[in-house]
Amino acid sequence: MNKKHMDEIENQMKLANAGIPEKERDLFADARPVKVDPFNKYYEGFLNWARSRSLWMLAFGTGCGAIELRPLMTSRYDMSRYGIAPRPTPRQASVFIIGGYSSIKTIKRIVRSYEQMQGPKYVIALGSCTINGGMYYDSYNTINRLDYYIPVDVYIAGCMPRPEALIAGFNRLKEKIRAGECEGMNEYTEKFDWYKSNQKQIIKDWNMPDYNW
Amino acid sequence: MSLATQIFYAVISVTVATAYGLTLGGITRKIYARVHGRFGPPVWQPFLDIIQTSGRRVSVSHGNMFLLGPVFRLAGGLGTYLFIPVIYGSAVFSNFSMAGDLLLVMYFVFFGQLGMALGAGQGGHPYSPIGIARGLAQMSTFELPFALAVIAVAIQYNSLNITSIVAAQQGGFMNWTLFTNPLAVVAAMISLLGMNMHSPFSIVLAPQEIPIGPPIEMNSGFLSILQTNRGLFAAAKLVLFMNLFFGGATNLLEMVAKTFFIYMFSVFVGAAYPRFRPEQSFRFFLKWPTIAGILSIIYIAYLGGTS
Amino acid sequence: MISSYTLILGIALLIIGFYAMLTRKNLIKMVIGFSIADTGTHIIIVSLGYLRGKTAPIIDQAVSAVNAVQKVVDPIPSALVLTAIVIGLAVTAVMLSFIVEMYRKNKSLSIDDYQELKW
Amino acid sequence: MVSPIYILILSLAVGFLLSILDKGGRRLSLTAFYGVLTFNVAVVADWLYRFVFHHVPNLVINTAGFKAPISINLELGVTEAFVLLFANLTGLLAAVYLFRKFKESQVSSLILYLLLIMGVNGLVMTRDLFNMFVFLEILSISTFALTALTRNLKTLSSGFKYMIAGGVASTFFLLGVVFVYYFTGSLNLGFLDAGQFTGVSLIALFMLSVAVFIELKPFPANGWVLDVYQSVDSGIVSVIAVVNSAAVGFVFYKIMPLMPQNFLTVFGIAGVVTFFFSNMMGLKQENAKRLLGYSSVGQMGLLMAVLVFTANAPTNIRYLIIGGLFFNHLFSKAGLFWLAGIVKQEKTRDWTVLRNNKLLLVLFGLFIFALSGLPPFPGFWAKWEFVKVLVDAKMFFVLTSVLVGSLFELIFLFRWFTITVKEDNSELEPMASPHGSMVLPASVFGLLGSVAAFAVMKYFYGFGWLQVLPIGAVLFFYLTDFLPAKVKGFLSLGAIAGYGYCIYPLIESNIQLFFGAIFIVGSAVNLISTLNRKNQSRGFYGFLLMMIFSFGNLLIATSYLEFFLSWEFMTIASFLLILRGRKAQKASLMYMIFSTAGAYLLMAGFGFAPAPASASALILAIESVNLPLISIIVLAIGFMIKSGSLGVHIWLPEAHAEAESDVSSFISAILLKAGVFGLMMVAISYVSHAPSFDVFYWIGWIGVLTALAGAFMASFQEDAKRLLAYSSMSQVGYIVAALALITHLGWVSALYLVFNHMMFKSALFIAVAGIYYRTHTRTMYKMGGLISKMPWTFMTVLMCIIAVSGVPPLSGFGGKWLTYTAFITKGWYLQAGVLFFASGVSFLYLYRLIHTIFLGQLKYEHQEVREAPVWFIIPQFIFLGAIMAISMFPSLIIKPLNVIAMRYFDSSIQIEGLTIISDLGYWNGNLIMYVTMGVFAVPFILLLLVKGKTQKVKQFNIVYSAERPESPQTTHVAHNMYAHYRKALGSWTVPRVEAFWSGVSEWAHAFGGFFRRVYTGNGQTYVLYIIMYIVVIYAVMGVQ
Repeated sequence: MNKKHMDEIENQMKLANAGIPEKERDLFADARPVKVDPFNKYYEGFLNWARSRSLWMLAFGTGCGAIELRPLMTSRYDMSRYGIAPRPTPRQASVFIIGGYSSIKTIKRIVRSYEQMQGPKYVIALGSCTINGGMYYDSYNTINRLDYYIPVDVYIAGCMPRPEALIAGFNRLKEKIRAGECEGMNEYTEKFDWYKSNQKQIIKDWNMPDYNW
Repeated sequence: MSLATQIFYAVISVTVATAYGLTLGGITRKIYARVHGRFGPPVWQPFLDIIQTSGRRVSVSHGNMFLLGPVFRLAGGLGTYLFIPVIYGSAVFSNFSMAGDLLLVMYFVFFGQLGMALGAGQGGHPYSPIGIARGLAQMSTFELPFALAVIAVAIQYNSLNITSIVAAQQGGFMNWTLFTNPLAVVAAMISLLGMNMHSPFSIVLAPQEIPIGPPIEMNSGFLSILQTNRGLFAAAKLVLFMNLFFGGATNLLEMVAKTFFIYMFSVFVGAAYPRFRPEQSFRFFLKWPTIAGILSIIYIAYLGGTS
Repeated sequence: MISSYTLILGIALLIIGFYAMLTRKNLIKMVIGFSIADTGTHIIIVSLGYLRGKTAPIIDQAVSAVNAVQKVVDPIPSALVLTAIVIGLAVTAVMLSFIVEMYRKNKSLSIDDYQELKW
Repeated sequence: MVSPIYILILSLAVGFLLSILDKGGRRLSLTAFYGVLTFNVAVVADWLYRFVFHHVPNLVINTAGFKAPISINLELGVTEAFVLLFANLTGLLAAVYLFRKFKESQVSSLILYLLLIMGVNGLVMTRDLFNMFVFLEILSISTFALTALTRNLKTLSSGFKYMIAGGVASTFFLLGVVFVYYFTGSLNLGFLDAGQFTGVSLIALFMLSVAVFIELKPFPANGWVLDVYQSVDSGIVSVIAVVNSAAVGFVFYKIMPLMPQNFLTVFGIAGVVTFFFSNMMGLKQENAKRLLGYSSVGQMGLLMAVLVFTANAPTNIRYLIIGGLFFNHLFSKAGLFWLAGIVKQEKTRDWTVLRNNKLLLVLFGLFIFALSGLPPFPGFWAKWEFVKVLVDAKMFFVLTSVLVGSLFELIFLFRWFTITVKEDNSELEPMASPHGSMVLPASVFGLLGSVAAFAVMKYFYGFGWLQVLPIGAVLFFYLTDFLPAKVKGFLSLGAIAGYGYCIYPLIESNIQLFFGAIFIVGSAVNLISTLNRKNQSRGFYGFLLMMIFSFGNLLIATSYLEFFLSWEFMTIASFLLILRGRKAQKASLMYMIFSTAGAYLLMAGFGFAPAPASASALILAIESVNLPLISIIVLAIGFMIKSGSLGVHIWLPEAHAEAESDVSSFISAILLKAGVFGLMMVAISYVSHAPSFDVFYWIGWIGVLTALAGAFMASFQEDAKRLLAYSSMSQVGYIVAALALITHLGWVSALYLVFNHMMFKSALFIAVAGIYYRTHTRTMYKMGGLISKMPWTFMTVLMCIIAVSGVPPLSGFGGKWLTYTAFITKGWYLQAGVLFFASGVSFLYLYRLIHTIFLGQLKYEHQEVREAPVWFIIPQFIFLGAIMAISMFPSLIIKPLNVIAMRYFDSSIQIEGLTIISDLGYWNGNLIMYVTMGVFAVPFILLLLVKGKTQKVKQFNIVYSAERPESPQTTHVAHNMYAHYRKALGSWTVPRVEAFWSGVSEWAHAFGGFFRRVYTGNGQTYVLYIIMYIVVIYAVMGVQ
């Protein structure tokens, strides 16, 4: 392969980042996310075991369901005994809990935060609103199905689901992780264009890079 | 002792210290949980966390300095630990303490902090420099009482050599600095609160204000290095305090026992107090512990002390 | 030795002159004051050289060169005073000419009107 | 072989003939006029030549065929000839200067001018009191009339005041003369002596002398003369200020032998008072000529004081002092007045137009420097010797007043100078090109002053070429300034190498060698960064070399004077270098003021010190000198001003920040070390001759507090260079404190810190210079993220801040280890605690420096920034290499330092292989380095294993609370980074020292403003002052 050809391939790998002004384009990375496969089956099994027992949750209350996270954190339900801990930054978190309905404004932030999490990363969608829009199913400003926009690992139905339901959801997530079924990170990369077009359909003021590294 | 043996011993020493430090971290979380009325995570949770963060498949880097920041940090922790003789009379745990004395240890502490500050700085996130600015400012203030205490100790034992300081404290607990020079220990223990950055001095990470501050951009493997260092560095500090003020240790068990109690001091204080504002914290260190430190020097140097 | 009356007169004139210089605002009056003081000085000088009962130090028929020393007053103060008078005259003249010029430029004779330069 | 009586005769005769000659055309009369003036100069010069080189006996001229006392006689000796030569020369040059005026004016002004010159000559030569009166009046009347050469209201009114005042004075003079005659029977100085005046006859003497003294314009009876200076034509003023004053001053000198001691003392003190107050009032003055007037009046006062107070000094010293001051005042003041006429700007701040004419600017600088008493001009030597005389005579009050007065004078002169050189002049009309006849006189005097300076150096003191070399460098580069900067830069490098080669054989000890390495080698490496200069960079390399050569000369100086001379050369050169900075006006002025204050202290301190016995270099010879306590204190303060100690540091940040980037590194890295070198010298004497009072204990405390305060201040700076400047202050505080320990380990650590600081601070300043070169800003928060654009510079800064902070394994740790060990061993525990604190605080500013410039967010405007030019990178890496070398092998430097310190103390450290062992602890730099490398490698490999697939992202790819950053500016945390720390420290961070000094400055100006209110401008008031002055003097003298 000559150099020109290499450059071409590299350019194809680049994202257009058309949404951001010319001046700022140099300030954002324009690399396309790539699929990263597990290193080794057994090693991955070990890691999945550890991951399932050390779930770092992004402290981002996207919707009203976030209210249910408080009892979960505190003494009544104490999620820490399951190895679940809140993290204040998406860089370090591994679980993203979408707390119910997502307005268009919020979904933009959800996408950004999700993309900034370092995989493997998991999404728990909380409440009916994330499944079918719930009571906001015909709202002009709310999405109906979350997994059009980001891959979801576990849905917890209810309006609102109680902390007990949440714990059950977490346990389901742990099982899935240990079974190696939580590849949302790679799913997102593989169907990146599909997710992007879905996101861009509803987010009109797209003033961010196409992939928020 | 050949270099290979020495390195081999150092590896053992470091592993033990890291494991111990991490366990202490787990115990801390447990105690905090119990204070909150919770059950709390298992004691080995820090190990799981480290495996989890090391096991991330991807990471982002903001540049070379960002990449080296955690390396500096862990190198600082390792170095600090390796320049301290851990167990008095033990070849395995004497580390590389022949390279320098107490002053070396005190200054090597900064190696990691400076490197980490630089790495975090390159992250480009505004919270990093805010946290670092707080951290450096607080460090400058708690170093003062600590330095005064160290000077008092150096006067007392007429040495800056950690091994000889420990040697001088052998032969009964009444020979410990804790009892021979209590003011210095007061000053040093209060500055230990600052070093350990538990409440009320947790202004650097301050999750509710500047979401964990400096390492906000740290992720995956970078974070796991930092977590490792947390364990090791905590152990190093505790060992240093044990050596200077609590008679050192002649075996591993004594080391564990003593350091555990030293650590629990800051944990209990941390569990009981809310956080200071930065300037309150700085002022606090410049006030009471500093006065204690000055008094200890006066006591030792000018009033005849214990000698 | 000093002929005290003339000396006192001289000193009085000197003081009057200085007083005039210090109190009169009018430039010309100040110059007059200066003149009076000058005159006082001259009288002091002359009085210092005056010896009672002796004549002027001019060697002519009345005083021969031989007995001049006994007959005449000390000639040096007289010589001095002649010079001093001339000089005083010159100074006064320059002063007055300045005053004329100053009056032409500023139409005022009061010293208070010439304070532009200070500090 | 013409009798000087012809001067009088010819002047008078031609004066009378002029009006006739003028009928034949102005050309004819002017020819005669200048002919006479030239003739006067020639005659007097001829006589002076005879007196000096052929030792002809004094010439006595009798008139009217009689001998004194019957007749009036004149006398011409060497002093008369000296005074007359310069009076006549000034007269001639002033006439040349007035050439165009004289061409057009009435012939009477020519006549008056000749009469004036005649009066001066007569006044100087005559030995008869009454004759003196006559000449004085001739002089006065012609002067009065000449004031009206340009006729306007100001000149007329000031002339009138002058006349009234002069009239009163001459009245007293006349009375004095007559009374003298009355009481003693004689008017001839040859037949009068002090013994004849007792009791009531003292009144006669009093009137005589006080009248002469009033003519010399003592404060406050001198308001009239200031008006004259301000308003009258510059040419005439130069004559009044210089020629008249010289003549009247000489009259005072002639009647001095008659006066009893109490008269002399009172006059001397009155002179000092005049000097002090005139200069203080000068502080407030903005009118250029009036300012010169204040300075003139002050200088005359000083001259009176010198005449009185040097009476007991050895003759040649006395001549040097009086002659030096006289000549210095004469040529510089005349020159400045002439320049004032050329510039035609009233306000000092409008003198910026002078910049259009380089020759005049150089002359202006020369006169200002001379007038301020800076070397090599005669005033410097006079002041040096005068201080010594005063110290020997224990006249401390006079000494203090003279030095403070001199400082005031320097302040207003240099304020004027810096304004002229720097202030914006775009709004002023450019100066018209002056006529050659106006420039010539000033040039002649400029040249003459320089020649005299050289003559004093060469023949009076017998200095060798090395001491003159700094001036030589300036001259050389002045002549070759047309060359491009690079050529001159390489020439300078060669010159430094040559200079080093020349002084190497003169170096006798290790300590000189060590400081030689700092001064010479350090300068040479620093000089590489100046090779980046574009175009010609006029006037830079000359002063740079002057500074570097002066550093070197400090090392090999063998006497106090040599040392002080080099010290002053260094100050001048560095001042001029700082002044080159774009906004350096205030900074350089402050630097000059503080430096000069320090220099005066040094002068006094050296005055107190007994001369070294041996002929070796001063730094060695001082070992056997037993410095008295006062000398130690004064010298130490003087040197600490140069090294920027707390309390007198305020010049330091300004100078560092505002100097050109590549100059700052010299100032910080090398100039401050000169102060340390001086302090070391004092300490060396102190080691073997410790006085009862432990001075260095307090110096130690000052050093320690300097370290802390510098660190605090540095943390709160937004300007990178100011930050580094305060950091320098802090670091030098460490050095001073360590030096003050007066122990072996203390000195080893001080010298280690000196070496270390030289390297890392040079590199840091050069790095910042490179950054400034690329980004055009020094304000740190305007930068950020430059690491990707300037990686090499980042590398230097990173290494240097590790070295500064003392973090192992780099060389800074060695400094910390040595210092703390030394402090604890000595028993300075609390000081060590403060140093620890300072060292902790230093992390704050170091992190701020590197973070706000290199890390964080890159700004839009810096997207295209490139790495600094290679000329900046090379010296940085040379220093970096040296830092790495001594970090790796500390014994490379510790061993020689150990030897140096062992000359004065027993060694307190052992060096076993690579380990350095003190009484308290040990340190193996080499092993630390290896362990550090090891512990660095392990996590690095670990990180490579665990980091997974890493994506390199860009500056906006940060988590931002689920938002995206708005702009780099708002995302970069840099401005007021330690606000919380400042808040916590509260009143500790209030810049009290600045407030103190600005308060001092305000008070001095306020006092000046207050006292000058005595000059109400009312002629009558002035007369009152004169009369009251006479009364007061009368009362003070206690004459019956």
